Amino acid sequence: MQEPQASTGTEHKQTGSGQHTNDFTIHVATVNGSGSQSANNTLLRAIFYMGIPVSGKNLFPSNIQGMPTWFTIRVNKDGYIARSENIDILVAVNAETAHEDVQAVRPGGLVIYDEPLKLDTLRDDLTFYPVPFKKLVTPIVPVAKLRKMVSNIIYVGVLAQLLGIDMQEVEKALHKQFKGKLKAVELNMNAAKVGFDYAQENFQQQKTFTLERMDKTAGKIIIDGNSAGALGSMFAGVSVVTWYPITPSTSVVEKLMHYMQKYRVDAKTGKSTYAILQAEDELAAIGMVIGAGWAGARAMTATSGPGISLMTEFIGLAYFAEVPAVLFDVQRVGPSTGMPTRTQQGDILACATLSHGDTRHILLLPSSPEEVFEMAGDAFDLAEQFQTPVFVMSDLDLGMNNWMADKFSYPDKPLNRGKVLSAEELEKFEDFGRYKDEDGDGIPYRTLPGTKHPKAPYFTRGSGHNIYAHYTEDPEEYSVIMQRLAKKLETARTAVPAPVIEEDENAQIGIIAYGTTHWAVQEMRDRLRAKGTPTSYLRLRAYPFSDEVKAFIARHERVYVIEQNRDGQMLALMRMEYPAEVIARLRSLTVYDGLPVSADTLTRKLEHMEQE
Amino acid sequence: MQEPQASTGTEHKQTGSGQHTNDFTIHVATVNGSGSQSANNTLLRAIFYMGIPVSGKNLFPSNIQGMPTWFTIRVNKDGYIARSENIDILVAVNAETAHEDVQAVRPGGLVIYDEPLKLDTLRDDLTFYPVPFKKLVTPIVPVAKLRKMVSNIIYVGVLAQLLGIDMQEVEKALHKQFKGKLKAVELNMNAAKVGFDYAQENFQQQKTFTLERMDKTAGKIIIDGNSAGALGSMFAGVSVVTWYPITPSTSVVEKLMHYMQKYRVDAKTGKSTYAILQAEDELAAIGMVIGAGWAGARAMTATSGPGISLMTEFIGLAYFAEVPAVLFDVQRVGPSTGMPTRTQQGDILACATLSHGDTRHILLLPSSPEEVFEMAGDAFDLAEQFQTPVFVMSDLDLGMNNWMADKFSYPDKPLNRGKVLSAEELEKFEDFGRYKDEDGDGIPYRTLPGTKHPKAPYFTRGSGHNIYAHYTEDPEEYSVIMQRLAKKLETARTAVPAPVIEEDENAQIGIIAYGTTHWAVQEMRDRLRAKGTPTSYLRLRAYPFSDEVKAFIARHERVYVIEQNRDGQMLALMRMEYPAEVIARLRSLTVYDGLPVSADTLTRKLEHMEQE
Amino acid sequence: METPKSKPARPAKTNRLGVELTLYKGGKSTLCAGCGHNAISERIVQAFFEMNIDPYQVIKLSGIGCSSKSPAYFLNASHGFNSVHGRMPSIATGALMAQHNLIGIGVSGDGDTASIGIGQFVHLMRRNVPLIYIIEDNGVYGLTKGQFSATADIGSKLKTGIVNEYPPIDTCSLAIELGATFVARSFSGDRKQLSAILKAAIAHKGTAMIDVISPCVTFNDHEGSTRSYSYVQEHEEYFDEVQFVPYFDDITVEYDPGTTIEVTLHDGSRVLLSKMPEDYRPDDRQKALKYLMEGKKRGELLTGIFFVDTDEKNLFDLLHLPDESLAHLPEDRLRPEPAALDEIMEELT
Amino acid sequence: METPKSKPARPAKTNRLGVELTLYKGGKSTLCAGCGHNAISERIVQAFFEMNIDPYQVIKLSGIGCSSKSPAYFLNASHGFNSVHGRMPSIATGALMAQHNLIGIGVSGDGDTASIGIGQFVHLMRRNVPLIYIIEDNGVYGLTKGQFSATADIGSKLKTGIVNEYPPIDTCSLAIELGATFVARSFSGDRKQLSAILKAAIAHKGTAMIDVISPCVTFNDHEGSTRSYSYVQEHEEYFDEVQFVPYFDDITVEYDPGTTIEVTLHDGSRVLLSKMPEDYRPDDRQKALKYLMEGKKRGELLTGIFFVDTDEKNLFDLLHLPDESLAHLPEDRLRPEPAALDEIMEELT
Ligand SMILES: Cc1ncc(C[n+]2csc(CCOP(=O)(O)OP(=O)(O)O)c2C)c(N)n1
Ligand SMILES: Cc1ncc(C[n+]2csc(CCOP(=O)(O)OP(=O)(O)O)c2C)c(N)n1
Ligand code: SF4
Ligand code: SF4
Ligand SMILES: [Mg+2]
Ligand SMILES: [Mg+2]
Repeated sequence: MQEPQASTGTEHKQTGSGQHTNDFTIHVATVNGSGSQSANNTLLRAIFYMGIPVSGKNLFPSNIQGMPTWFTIRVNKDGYIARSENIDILVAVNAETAHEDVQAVRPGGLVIYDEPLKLDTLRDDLTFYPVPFKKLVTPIVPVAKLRKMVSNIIYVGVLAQLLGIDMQEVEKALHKQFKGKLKAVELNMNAAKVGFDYAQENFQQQKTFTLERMDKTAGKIIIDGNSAGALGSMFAGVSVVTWYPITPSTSVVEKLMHYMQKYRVDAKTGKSTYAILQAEDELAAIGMVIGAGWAGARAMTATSGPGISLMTEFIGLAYFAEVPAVLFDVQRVGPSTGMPTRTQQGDILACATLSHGDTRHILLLPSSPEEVFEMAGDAFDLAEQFQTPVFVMSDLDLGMNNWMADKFSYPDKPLNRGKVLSAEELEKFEDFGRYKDEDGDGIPYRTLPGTKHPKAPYFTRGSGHNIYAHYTEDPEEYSVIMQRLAKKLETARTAVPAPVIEEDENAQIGIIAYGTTHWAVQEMRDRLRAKGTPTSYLRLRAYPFSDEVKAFIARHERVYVIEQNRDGQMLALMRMEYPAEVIARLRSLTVYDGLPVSADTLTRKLEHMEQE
Repeated sequence: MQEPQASTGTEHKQTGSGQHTNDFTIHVATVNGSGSQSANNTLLRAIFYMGIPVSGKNLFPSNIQGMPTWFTIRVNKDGYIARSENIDILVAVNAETAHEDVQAVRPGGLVIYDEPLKLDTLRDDLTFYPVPFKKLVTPIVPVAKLRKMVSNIIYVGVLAQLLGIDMQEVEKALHKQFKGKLKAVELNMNAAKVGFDYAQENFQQQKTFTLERMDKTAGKIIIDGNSAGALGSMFAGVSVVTWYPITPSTSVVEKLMHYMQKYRVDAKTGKSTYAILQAEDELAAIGMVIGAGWAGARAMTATSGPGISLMTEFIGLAYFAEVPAVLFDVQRVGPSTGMPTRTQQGDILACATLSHGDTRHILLLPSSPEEVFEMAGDAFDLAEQFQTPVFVMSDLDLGMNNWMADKFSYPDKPLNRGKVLSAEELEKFEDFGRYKDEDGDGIPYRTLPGTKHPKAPYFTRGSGHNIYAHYTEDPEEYSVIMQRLAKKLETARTAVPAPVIEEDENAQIGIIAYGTTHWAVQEMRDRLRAKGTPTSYLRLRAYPFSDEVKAFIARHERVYVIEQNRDGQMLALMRMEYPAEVIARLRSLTVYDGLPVSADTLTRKLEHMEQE
Repeated sequence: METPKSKPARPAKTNRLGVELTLYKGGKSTLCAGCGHNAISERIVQAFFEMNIDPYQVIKLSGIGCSSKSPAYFLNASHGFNSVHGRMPSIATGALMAQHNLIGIGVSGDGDTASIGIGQFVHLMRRNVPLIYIIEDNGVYGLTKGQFSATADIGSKLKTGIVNEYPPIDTCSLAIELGATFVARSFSGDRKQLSAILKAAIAHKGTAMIDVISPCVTFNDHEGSTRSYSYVQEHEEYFDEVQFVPYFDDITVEYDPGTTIEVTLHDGSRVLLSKMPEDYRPDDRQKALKYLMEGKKRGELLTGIFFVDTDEKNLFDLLHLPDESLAHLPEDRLRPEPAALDEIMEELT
Repeated sequence: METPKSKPARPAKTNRLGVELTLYKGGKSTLCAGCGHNAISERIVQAFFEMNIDPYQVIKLSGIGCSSKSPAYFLNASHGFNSVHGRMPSIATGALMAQHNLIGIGVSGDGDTASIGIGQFVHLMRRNVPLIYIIEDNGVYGLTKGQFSATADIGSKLKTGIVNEYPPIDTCSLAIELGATFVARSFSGDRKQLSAILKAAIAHKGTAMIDVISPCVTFNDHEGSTRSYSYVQEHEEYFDEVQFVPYFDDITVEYDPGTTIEVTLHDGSRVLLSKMPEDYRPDDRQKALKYLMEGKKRGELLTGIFFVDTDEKNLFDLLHLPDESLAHLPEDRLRPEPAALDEIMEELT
């Protein structure tokens, strides 16, 4: 048996290299439901306030309380925010996983741990900092029940001392975290100080991992994608929201409820300019959205994979009857229930082709909170413009993690409500037909219920209908509608958000990615460039694809389509439509284990494929 | 005003050419719910009894009574049974459509019509035969209520006389039609005779369209695809059937009920060896199938497009939890409710990829009643062998129309119940895991509930699980399962029914088709060959594709994938997986207006595409 | 002939709104001759016409089935939505959330409601969405050719000889149990009662659930069926007698307050109920359930209004909807000001 | 110490079957400490152990939710199926059709049953599928962090301050109304009553619907909630007192036939009900509904067995299933002889 280590920061054989200023990761291993979430957010925000780019990813179980949870904070002076596979600093307070957690730290790393766990004997290439959390928290928190919660803040203080976080920023972060509730701030600040002081008194200062102020976060915000979607929808004028809770989409609507209550209730009358209703299931939720969209409201729902599957029949109806609808699909790991608290891009193919018969839908593919915000607006515009369902394909990583983002810009265009005819406008049509292609773009004109004009009323249906919305079983009349629907989607190619292209003149390799994969791709490209392999990059932002996508592929010898699913679903959509010579250039690179994708993995895989 | 025409068979200017022996079409235009169905089937069968190849297609509305219905009988000595676009002989008894119907007859054709309709002035290039149905039926049917029903049989008699159908065969056909109910047979035979006699007395014999006995139907049967599916399932040992009625699949289960009652009830105990339950909807129907499949029964459901959409979530569960299930999708026109009484191959893509997340399913693609029968057997074997849902992709044309077929062969293999372990067998496994790839084929072993062995029980789930069926959120454990599932589908390529290939040495053109499209393709190929354009042909019988498919494509300069949907869904599945050089050869030829496809249309389209 | 003083002469076939009857009519029915559903459509035409409802202010909704086709056969001047099987309640709820000033009438079948649609039905009843919800109840699936639905009685027989052995769902009991605020049953063949109930439903601003027994002449009108015309005629019993007095009819109706109950509906119209059991009150759920169960035990098919409660808040009250419909709100009320976004961004820094 | 004559000595912790208690236990629970669901799992373990049911002959089923995870925490030696949200009834029905000799126990949540799953619930109740159906009822969606479910009472408050305004679904009333043959309510905290009810449910060969109030300590155990431990403890009233006498216990129980009703269950076990209202009979649906409604009006949370009917045929009787399970029939009973095919082909020529 070894002697209990004196609390001096037991430094073992260092194998990691040199100094890491503003470039490392902190991995906090706790149990869920224990309040560690506020400690971690405080930590994240304090670093953010120091002007240093930072990102946080929460790896939590599909359960409410008592199971292992990990939170990883990546500090990166260059602004890389993808998941990093390195663990430089570990905070180990969960006995159940502590031994494994220690094994995962990279040589030379630091381990702050709960003293009774006695982890310091596990490896000799790490520096260990035992902290007697219980002992420290008891005197400052008289109420036993609160101790567990507050005790987590102690490691924030310890880290502040060890890494050089300004305690004033910690305090500012606590204010934000507890929304100005002074008592809570005080209590927690006390705990942080206790941690700080304890570290100062007992640990040697380390120099390997340090933080230094920068100015890279000025004007930025910290936000999760679901909140961004809620805000985007509110500023897009959503007025009917129906939903059924499902991880990881729940907070889209919960945040929306929060904001709408504040900004969309008439101060004078107390009346809302919206309706939010929790439906009995996803079939009802999408049914209500379709009913509301048909009747002229901007309507949306938010869900995840199983909900998408349940909405299948109704989405076919909306496609064929041409009813606007906005769906947020915050993707989690499938198939079936899958891993509800892990991330994936696994619903792409399902959503693009959802329902039996020939159907095809518009997908928007945000990569960042800014883009979720914007694309929420685009989604409502496109849904009404094209009178069809539009899917905003977010994912758990984007939706539920905290992201550094630019402040959102107020929309610069008025709402586009599409081709809706008033009674007066109807007058101008000699031979009005609800499903007629007046403008040659495949998009018909519609009327809303309540329009007082003999030409206005029509009987919407999912059964065969002709251009006048009359029931038909006529082969020709049916085909006319189907061809127009196909044409409508062709028109959509030019209206959806264009891809973002970063072309490198010297690149032979092209890369296509979308959504949250973007961040690891960016980092990988920098690494590859540094190694002498420049790449061009097209970030998809929508389906159907605009012409630029094909052109981009055609310009490159080989193009990697990188995505987070097993079957290369986006690639499949490309393969469906592109000529063989374009397809010949495409290669599939997939990562789908449920963790946010990292540049390490992508780089390794791509280099491997290059050698094949 | 013209004189009322004497009932002599008013012959007008003949523009059609020459004589048509055993090669023409009869088009009967009536209203549905009027009993014309028995008359038409009798007609069909009487011709069949004369040894002449014949096929019938019913074009009926999505309604119960009183709407226009057409039944087309194609007589073809060469055995072509695809829909023909020609109408040679029209029986016009529906006032509502009569004028239009007459316009559709080809020059030189015959029109038997209800005298009061006075159609004979409409065109002068047809021969008209007015028949006073009402006058004729009244004396022979005393009960007024029955008259409408029986009156249709009169035109059978008229046609028998005009075309040369042996009245003994009509009688035989009536016996079959009325299952030996002598009263009904007599009543109807009387009516037929009245028609026959009336024609003999009043019409000149025509020579253009005549029937002569052949011997091409010996040993054949007449059956619809849904009955064949029911029989195939019964002889495949199905024991749990749950369903929700939907056109055009309803008769699969209704026929099954009929046959099972007869052949699957223990004569001694009165107990059934099956359970058939009408569920409250399609979600429940497929849920019960999955429950039963999991517990070890051979279980199935039958549905159509909207039902498939509703089953989406559960199919994802069955895929991921690896539960056998057999689904008959009798496809109708989509999207949404679409045209419930029209045919299409529009659910291919939906079924192959049904549900969110990465999923992929086995499809079987029957072209004929014989094949529905066989593939029902294959479906149950494959479902249990691969522990996954298997879709039998029939369609309305195959399922609900009457087809001439070879007698079905009794299955020559025992039931393949797949890898199910008994308590004794479990003993042999050192480290048993429900989801482990023991054999390297991607197919795990399963145990049934009730197996008395400590290794047997497992908790099936649609959430993340490892090879031991334990809950997991571990990236690696999850990936192992997903990769094995992909491998399992790879294995399936070699186990599903192989394509049928007819290679022509001189052909540059390859054709790929499946399902009911086959019959028009055969006819088109003969026509093209006759015109000097030989073609090779691969008829797909299953998805995932076996290697022969790729090889076939590679052997031909250009390959037309012919299918009955707008988006080229089967082609899309090929494009998803084939290398560019293979895809380069593929062209999409689609017909999707809801009518069974004809050789005329296919030939025209293909020739057009050849010229492009 | 003399014209009464107060009423100005109107051209025939228009109502007080001056709207012609033809605007209330629908297309030619494609249902079977004699189908109960057609009779119901006629009553709907009549009720909306006589209640002077602007047809442009109505939306008609349905699921899938013969019954669900019928909105094509009434109210041609109204927007309509023929949705998917069993899910009309959600479409109706959504459409009315978007335009809560419109009058919604939904038509469903017994299969559409009680089999595939029972989930949405249950939750519709709980929410008190202002909607007239009609079940055209024939005990079978007409459109798929005559299988049992979940309202078929135990012992009822199909033409094929199959006998139902599962307990029927009594949609009225269920609606009452679940909190619906207007629950009635009628018979497609009973013009007078059905008209009165429909008008009362139009006047009620909450979910008005009306189960209308509507025989299917093609598949369920035979001996042995408990939904045939003859069976229904033999077994129908009035639970109460329903008289409707529209708000615009300034007449005084004489009645005995001892035996007749007057309920004032949301638009000021009144419904007079008489001849019901003595201790019965129209807003007593428990009693209503009791009488329904007892009637069933006696083999009676009770019709009439079983339950009305005009005090409950409806969904749109609970949602605090504004006077205008959400669909018609202008951009400046839908999109908050830039200041709001600034404030939120500030919070997030 | 003396051993009683008739009972041979057994090693501790095995039951009459000789099966060890550990085979009835499950994995370590991952639910919150104090969650009502855990207490229910314990009672299930105990009931199956004490009823001497071979755990290999049991299947356990569930939907999705915290509650639906609990089959992982009992009966490790039984096959189990954790299906999808709200659709366990269909999985259970299918599985039991395939193997009707097994004992099925399904666990659901109030969201899983009354919100998304109400359609399948309704139809399960109608079919009398032999299945123990347990709702672990906490009035909220635990797993998605505390939104209201459809069993939440009007006026009950979430932590966020949101108050429920929609009428709750009373799953017991609904089950009785729909034809279920065994309907009870209990409380996760009431070991004795819950044990007795569970054992009776095991003995009943039809749908046994048990709504177990099971507080969610994390999201619905606060002041203002009507599903908190304290609220339930304050408001629980026994509708009747339930005593269970297993068929294998050869004991005579003394009781007053005037105030106690004995119901003999399918396996020969008996349940003794006492202290219920005087005019009440356990197979009187109408009375049961009446008392449930009255109790609710009084603000009481009634628990106990409300309804038992052992005479109704169950689904498998109606389907004429054979003695062996369908899943185990050999090929020669599943596939008719060649002669059958010949006969059919002949008919079709
Ligand atoms: C999802 C789905 N399943 C099945 C069907 C087929 N279907 C059409 S109508 C109907 C039943 C109609 O019965 P009911 O609602 O009682 O109406 P009725 O025809 O008797 O008036 C069914 C099962 C469908 N259209 N959609
Ligand atoms: C189709 C689908 N929709 C939504 C969800 C998300 N979800 C999981 S559990 C749950 C509610 C569970 O509530 P309840 O049944 O009351 O169980 P509890 O957790 O309260 O025990 C929901 C909505 C899901 N898994 N599947
Ligand atoms: S089948 Fe029955 S329900 Fe349908 S239209 Fe005919 S009579 Fe009416
Ligand atoms: S969240 Fe509630 S229901 Fe879920 S485990 Fe915790 S206490 Fe139980
Ligand atoms: Mg019906
Ligand atoms: Mg719950």
